[in-house]
Amino acid sequence: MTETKPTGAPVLSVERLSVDARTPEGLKRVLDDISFDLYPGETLCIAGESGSGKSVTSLSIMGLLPKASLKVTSGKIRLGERELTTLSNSQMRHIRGGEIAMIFQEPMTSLNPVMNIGAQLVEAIREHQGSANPEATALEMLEAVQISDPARRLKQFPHELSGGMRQRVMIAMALSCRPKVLIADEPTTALDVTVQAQILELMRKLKAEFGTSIIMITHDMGVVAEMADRVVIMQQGRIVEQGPSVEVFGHPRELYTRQLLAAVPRLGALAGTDGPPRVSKSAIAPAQRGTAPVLHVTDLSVTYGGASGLIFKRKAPPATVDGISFDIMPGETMGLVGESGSGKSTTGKAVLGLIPFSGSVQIEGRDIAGLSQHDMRPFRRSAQMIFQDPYASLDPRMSVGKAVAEPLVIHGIGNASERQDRVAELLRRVGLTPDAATRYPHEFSGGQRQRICIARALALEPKLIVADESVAALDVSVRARVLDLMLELQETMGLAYLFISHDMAVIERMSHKVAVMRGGRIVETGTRRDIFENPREDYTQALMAAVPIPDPTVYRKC
Amino acid sequence: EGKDIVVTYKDDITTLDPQIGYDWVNWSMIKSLFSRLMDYEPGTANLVPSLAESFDVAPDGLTYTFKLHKGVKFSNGREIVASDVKYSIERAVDPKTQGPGAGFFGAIDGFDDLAAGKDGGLKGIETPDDSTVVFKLTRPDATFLHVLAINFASVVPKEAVEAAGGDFGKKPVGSGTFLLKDWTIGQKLVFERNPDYFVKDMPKIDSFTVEVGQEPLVALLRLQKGEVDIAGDGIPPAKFLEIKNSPDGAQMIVDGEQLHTGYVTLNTKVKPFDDLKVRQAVNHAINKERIVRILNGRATPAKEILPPLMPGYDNDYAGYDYSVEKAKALLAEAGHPDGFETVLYATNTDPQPRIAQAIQQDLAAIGVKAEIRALAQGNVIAAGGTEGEAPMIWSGGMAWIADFPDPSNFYGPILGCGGAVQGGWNWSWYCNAELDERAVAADSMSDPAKGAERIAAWKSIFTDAMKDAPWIPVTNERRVVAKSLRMGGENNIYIDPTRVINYDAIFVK
Amino acid sequence: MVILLCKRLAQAFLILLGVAAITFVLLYALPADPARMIAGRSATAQTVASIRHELGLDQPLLVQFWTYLTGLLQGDLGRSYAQKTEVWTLIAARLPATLTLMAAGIFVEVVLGITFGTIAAVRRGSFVDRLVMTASFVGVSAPQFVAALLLLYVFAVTLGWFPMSGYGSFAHIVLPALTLGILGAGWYARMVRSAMIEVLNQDYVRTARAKGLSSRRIIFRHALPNAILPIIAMIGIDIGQFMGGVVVVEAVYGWPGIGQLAWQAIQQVDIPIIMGVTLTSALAIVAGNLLADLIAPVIDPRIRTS
Amino acid sequence: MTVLRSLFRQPSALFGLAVVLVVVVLALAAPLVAPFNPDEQMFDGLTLEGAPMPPGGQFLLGTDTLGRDLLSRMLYGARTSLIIGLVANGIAVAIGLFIGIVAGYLRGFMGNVLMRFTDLMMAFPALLLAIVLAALMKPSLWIVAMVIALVNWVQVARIVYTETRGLVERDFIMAERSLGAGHGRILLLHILPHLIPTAIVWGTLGIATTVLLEATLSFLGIGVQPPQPSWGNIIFESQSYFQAAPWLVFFPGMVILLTALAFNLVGDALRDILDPTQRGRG
Ligand SMILES: Nc1ncnc2c1ncn2[C@@H]1O[C@H](COP(=O)(O)OP(=O)(O)OP(=O)(O)O)[C@@H](O)[C@H]1O
Ligand SMILES: Nc1ncnc2c1ncn2[C@@H]1O[C@H](COP(=O)(O)OP(=O)(O)OP(=O)(O)O)[C@@H](O)[C@H]1O
Ligand SMILES: [Mg+2]
Ligand SMILES: [Mg+2]
Repeated sequence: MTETKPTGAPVLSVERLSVDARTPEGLKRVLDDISFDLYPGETLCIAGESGSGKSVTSLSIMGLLPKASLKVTSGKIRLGERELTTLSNSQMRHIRGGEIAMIFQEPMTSLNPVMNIGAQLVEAIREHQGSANPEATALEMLEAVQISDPARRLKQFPHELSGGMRQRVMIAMALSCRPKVLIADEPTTALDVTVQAQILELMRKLKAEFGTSIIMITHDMGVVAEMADRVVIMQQGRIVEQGPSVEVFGHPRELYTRQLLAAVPRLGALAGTDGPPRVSKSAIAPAQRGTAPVLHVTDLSVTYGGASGLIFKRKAPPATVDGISFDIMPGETMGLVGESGSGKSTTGKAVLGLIPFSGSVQIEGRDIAGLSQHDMRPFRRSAQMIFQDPYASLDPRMSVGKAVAEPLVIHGIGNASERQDRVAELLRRVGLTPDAATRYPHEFSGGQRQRICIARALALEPKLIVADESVAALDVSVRARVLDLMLELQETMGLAYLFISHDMAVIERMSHKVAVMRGGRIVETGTRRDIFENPREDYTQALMAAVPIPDPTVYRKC
Repeated sequence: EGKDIVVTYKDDITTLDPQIGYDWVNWSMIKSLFSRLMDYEPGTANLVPSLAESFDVAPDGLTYTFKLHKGVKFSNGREIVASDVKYSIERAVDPKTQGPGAGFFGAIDGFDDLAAGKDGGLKGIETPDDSTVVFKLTRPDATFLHVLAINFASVVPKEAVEAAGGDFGKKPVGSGTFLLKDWTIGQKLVFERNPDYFVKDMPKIDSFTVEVGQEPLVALLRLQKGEVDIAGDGIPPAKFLEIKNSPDGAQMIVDGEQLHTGYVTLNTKVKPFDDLKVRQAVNHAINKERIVRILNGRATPAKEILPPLMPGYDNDYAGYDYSVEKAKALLAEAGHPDGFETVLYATNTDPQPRIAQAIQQDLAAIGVKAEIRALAQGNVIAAGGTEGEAPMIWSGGMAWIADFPDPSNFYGPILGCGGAVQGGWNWSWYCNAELDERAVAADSMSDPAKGAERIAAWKSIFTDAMKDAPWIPVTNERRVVAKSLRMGGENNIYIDPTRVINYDAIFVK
Repeated sequence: MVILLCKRLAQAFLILLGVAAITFVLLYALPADPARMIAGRSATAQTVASIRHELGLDQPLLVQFWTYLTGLLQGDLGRSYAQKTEVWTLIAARLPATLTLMAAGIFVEVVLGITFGTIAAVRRGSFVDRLVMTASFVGVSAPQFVAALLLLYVFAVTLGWFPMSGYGSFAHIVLPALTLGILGAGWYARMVRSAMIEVLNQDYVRTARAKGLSSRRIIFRHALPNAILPIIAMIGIDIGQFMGGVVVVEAVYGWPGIGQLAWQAIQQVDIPIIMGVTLTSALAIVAGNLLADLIAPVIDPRIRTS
Repeated sequence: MTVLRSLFRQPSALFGLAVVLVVVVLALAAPLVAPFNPDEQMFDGLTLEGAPMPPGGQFLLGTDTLGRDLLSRMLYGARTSLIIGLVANGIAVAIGLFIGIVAGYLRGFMGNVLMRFTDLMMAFPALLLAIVLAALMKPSLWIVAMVIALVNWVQVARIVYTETRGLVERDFIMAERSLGAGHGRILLLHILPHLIPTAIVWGTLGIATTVLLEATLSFLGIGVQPPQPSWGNIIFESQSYFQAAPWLVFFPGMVILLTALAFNLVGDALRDILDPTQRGRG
């Protein structure tokens, strides 16, 4: 405990800030009287459940609230001596980017796809510094964020970079004008653990180097523990608790904070057991699981863009998934883990015949290779998928009730009223109220959408579900609820899962077996115990080492 | 100075090849670019020798002998000789030229062979020496001197035609009053006076520029601003009253009669127009006065086939008067008391569809329901030439404007049996063998002394044809040209009966 | 890239061949007889037959088409029936004017469309937005002839700023281009508006704001380039409209374009010219589409790799 | 029902709906409301010099160059023009949607063939098709409607094609496939609804352009033949009179504009109402 108390005047202070949202039902308060200070050189983490107002807070500070729907009703935001809420747009312009910079929740979409990296960096530098040679400054900044081959990156476009690189560019851009304050809204959610660790490390280094104060928003308590000097916990638009991170983690005062911390899966927590923890009272005996594999994959390969032209043969690109084999037994969960881009989602789609593949895939003993959309239909009843992005996999123009009833209609199960009952039952099952059926996907929170997708996948009572990053985007409390639901369903219905995630803690909690993927191949496979207690491959070990631990004291020891 | 004028037209000039050009726009330009053995006094229909110094017609009317002026030169510097005349007329007849004028020379001996594509030229044209041309005809042709005055008989130099390699129409070489100085395709043509023209003091202007692709409305605006001297397409109906009633109107508008008849053909091979009574009935049904009004008074009601200016026009002929009662009575007699349904074709350029609608309304008054089909010109012509296809055609926009001022020109192809064939121009499909015989007889009266007798013969041919009512003559349209205030000269040189605008005679005040 | 280009060129060639074949058959189906039209009113059946033979029209359709095609492959479009001149000479003489007008017209369309579409998108729902959207309807509902004459009256006759008619200088092109541009800008404005509304909601625009950039720079440097792709496709479509349908504007302004040539040829059933113009405009359209496909990756780098 | 109610809540949509209704009712009731026979060339409908009569007096909107009552012609013309603007244009948008969607969805060989066919149609001169048809067929309103549909679908198809390709890449389509939905179901229920905004833009701007296009085609002889009125041919017949008799162009021009605009207002409102993601937004 070498922590120093914050000294001097705060760089940024938020005082009794309230924000209202305009909704069809009238004004709704989304930020209610919040106050906090940010001191020089400190990292302040804001944590809290989804929809608690974290992003709205940061947007208010930046003066970037969407005018049409959100409005600051009272309160002050002070940067040094200046009051920000009353500044005109053009005065605010000089603050934005220059004195307060921001990294957004979505690194993938926050860079302009049609401008090269160099131009986007130079633009920011020129705007605020008028430096004699902005190109040189841009290069220096890329070097500072330790991107490989920085000179080449200047000429590249965002889509040519991996997610981690893009996030580094965002950070370089935000820091290029040496802002007093950096706001980072969930900077690592979309990244896999190894990249996340690197980014966090980088931010820590840069904070020291540039003397920047950081506000970091995250739902990952591990990240909070690793980064924060002080923590602000939010719930439903209010601040429920704030204080130095060691205190908050060590002696949480509020019930909500304690729930948050309890919900965090900890790596190694299940050491010594074979399967996931039991969550339901009524369970099927293991004998009922059966002996024939529900999914049998041999030598599966997928190559994107391999279709050749009519006249000119193109050289086939390297395979994305390269000759992998595995089995899943009924009632069993296989965890598939690996870095971003290693081919996990591709594998998931291929085993359900959603993309062309070579090799053999058998569902309940029958081969699905080369079947047409029509011939695949019987298999759809026994194998379903929950997609990586629940929002994207729901038709935005279809009500949730219709979406959940969709598989029933397609397979001609029941009549209209029977289907309605079934949908209500399914929604109840995943913890939603039946009135959800008449609403549309965008009216739900991330966790609720995920549950809708699960309900839809369950409608046909399949034997196998491919769950692709089903919980990555959820905050810890919702995540825990969803995981429990999935375990319960497995126990009561004998479901088998192919569970895809880059989060080692989640894999540990859910799996019977684990396969580690890298570059399209399975580099290591075994029972959960084998993998977590005796990882053979360096890569597996590295994955596990990179998982942040939700205890501020643990990190500081090493 | 100040003697350069600007003329505008909507349509592009297709060609200036005298053996090919056959529309009213290039007609007058070709006239001025080339010379012919015969020509007309400006503004009139009086024939005079032109390239020919003198000529002589044999008493049997089968041999014509011409003496050429000496020393007349093509614009390429070569003197014109008799063989050029022979070459030019053979060129007009030769199917390889693909010209529309061959038919006019049908009386010359050897025509049939050449028209069928056989080599050897026209044996009926002889050139005993460089300044003498002798034509031998197979039958007397009273119009032969007119034929030698039409554009197709223009004299062209063989070497220039061959050098142009098919593009003679774009690079014309002649011996007329003007030379083509410059042609920017799709934009303008510049004509310059021919300094070596063999007649003194012709023409009266130094040059004229023809600008093409000009919307008539805009051309008129430009004329009012002084940018244009002659708006060749005349005054569109939409502007006519405004100009006419303006202070300068009287000086700007040249309005005069031309050799034109607008008519409706009644297809005598299509029911019920095969019945004379029906044809007479519809002749009584048309209110020509009202159509004249729709044309803002720029026409006169027509009584017969020939236009009033044409020799042979019968002033005493009353025609079919406008009488709904008579029309209805005739229809009833013909067994159509309640009228019938039919189709009226017309071209699709203003004001033709409007006139067709006026005719349609008049027909409706006697119970005849005519459906109008307003089509592009080519399609109407095709329908007219297809047997049994078009019951009625309003000729406006394609109407018969005489090639030369002789009544015979209004008969052969459009009313004679010869034209009543597939693809022909006799859209009434009217074939009266007796009239055909009389027409041949009249055209054989080539002795100038018998001129009056011949005209009388034609006069009766046309009034007799009207008894069979193959047409409804509707209007005789007057030509209207708009000219700027600085243009001088009599009206008749702007609406010359044989050339439309006589570029040789117009002048700047 | 080269492979793609070759493939597209081969396809373009096939499309042109298809256009040639269909047009040829259609013209053949026309009841009007070119030989008759050429031979004139006074011609005998004999003369007509000879001329038909001269033109090769007495041969079977397939033979005629084959003759035409072999000529075409040697760059020979044949000779006009009415004018007797090489079709290519006639088209070549008018091509520069047509292309100039097309470029200028599209330029005005695009500039107006982008400007007003952007303004409407940025001020979505405001009075300005409604005004722009209404104006776009005025543009598309206005009869060309009247619009062209109105502009001519105001700017050439009354104010005398531009010449009334002709071709050659910059001043000549202003009014025709403006007419076409104003009439066509409505489509662009609406397309730009909807594309911009979508783009302005994107995360990278928010990033640009967070950098403290001026609104002008945000709109022109960040939003527009992303919204412009559908506009490029639209220009490809427009080339077709311009090659085929500016007869009216050409006539009003005395512009020596291909439209007038085509119009006159249609009236005269001058088949070689109709064929020539059709193929030229088809070529322009195909080239336009190809160009649009080639420009797209320059603007959007994502398309380059896929 | 809720759709109607939402529609009534928007003033601009209400205005649009009212205009559409008025136009349709007037078109249907033309024989009852028209003061004159639209085809009758009245003797007192022209001045002595043969000029049309200006609005006012006996002829509320004036007369045309043949002395016919303009108001009566516009009322009857509404029938023709509505059929063209709605049916022909509607069919064009429908064909465009169909071909665009199928080509965009199928990709591969069939999609490529369809798209190249569209390119071919785009490169093919519509005017020529019209002229040949005019020469070969008996002209009628339905033929001109057919030609317009045949010509106008091409642009729609191109735009829809591009959009569909984007949509097919979206995850919910793959999700739908994973549920076992057939091609028809995906196309109709999950792709088509997303193209409604495009369809509305093209459908409503297209009303004005097709109504004018009808006049051009009639002029070439394939459409309605005189004296049957349509808004387009009223303008077309007398556009050169726009100075001498401006009412002949102004009134029909205004109804075309107003009708297209009205449909657009209704269309825009419908689009927002039908799109659940737009609920509650400004
Ligand atoms: N544009 C908007 N219009 C109306 N309500 C909004 C808008 N943006 C956010 N809200 C509401 O404000 C509340 C706070 O949202 P905010 O985005 O700050 O949540 P968050 O804490 O960042 O959650 P997450 O962890 O999911 O990012 C939510 O209830 C949300 O529904
Ligand atoms: N439709 C596609 N076309 C071409 N390449 C693709 C496509 N989808 C994925 N890829 C590429 O295939 C590789 C594997 O992608 P995949 O989505 O399977 O990764 P993942 O392991 O699921 O990663 P993440 O953890 O980011 O979800 C990546 O390099 C990706 O860029
Ligand atoms: Mg957030
Ligand atoms: Mg994935």
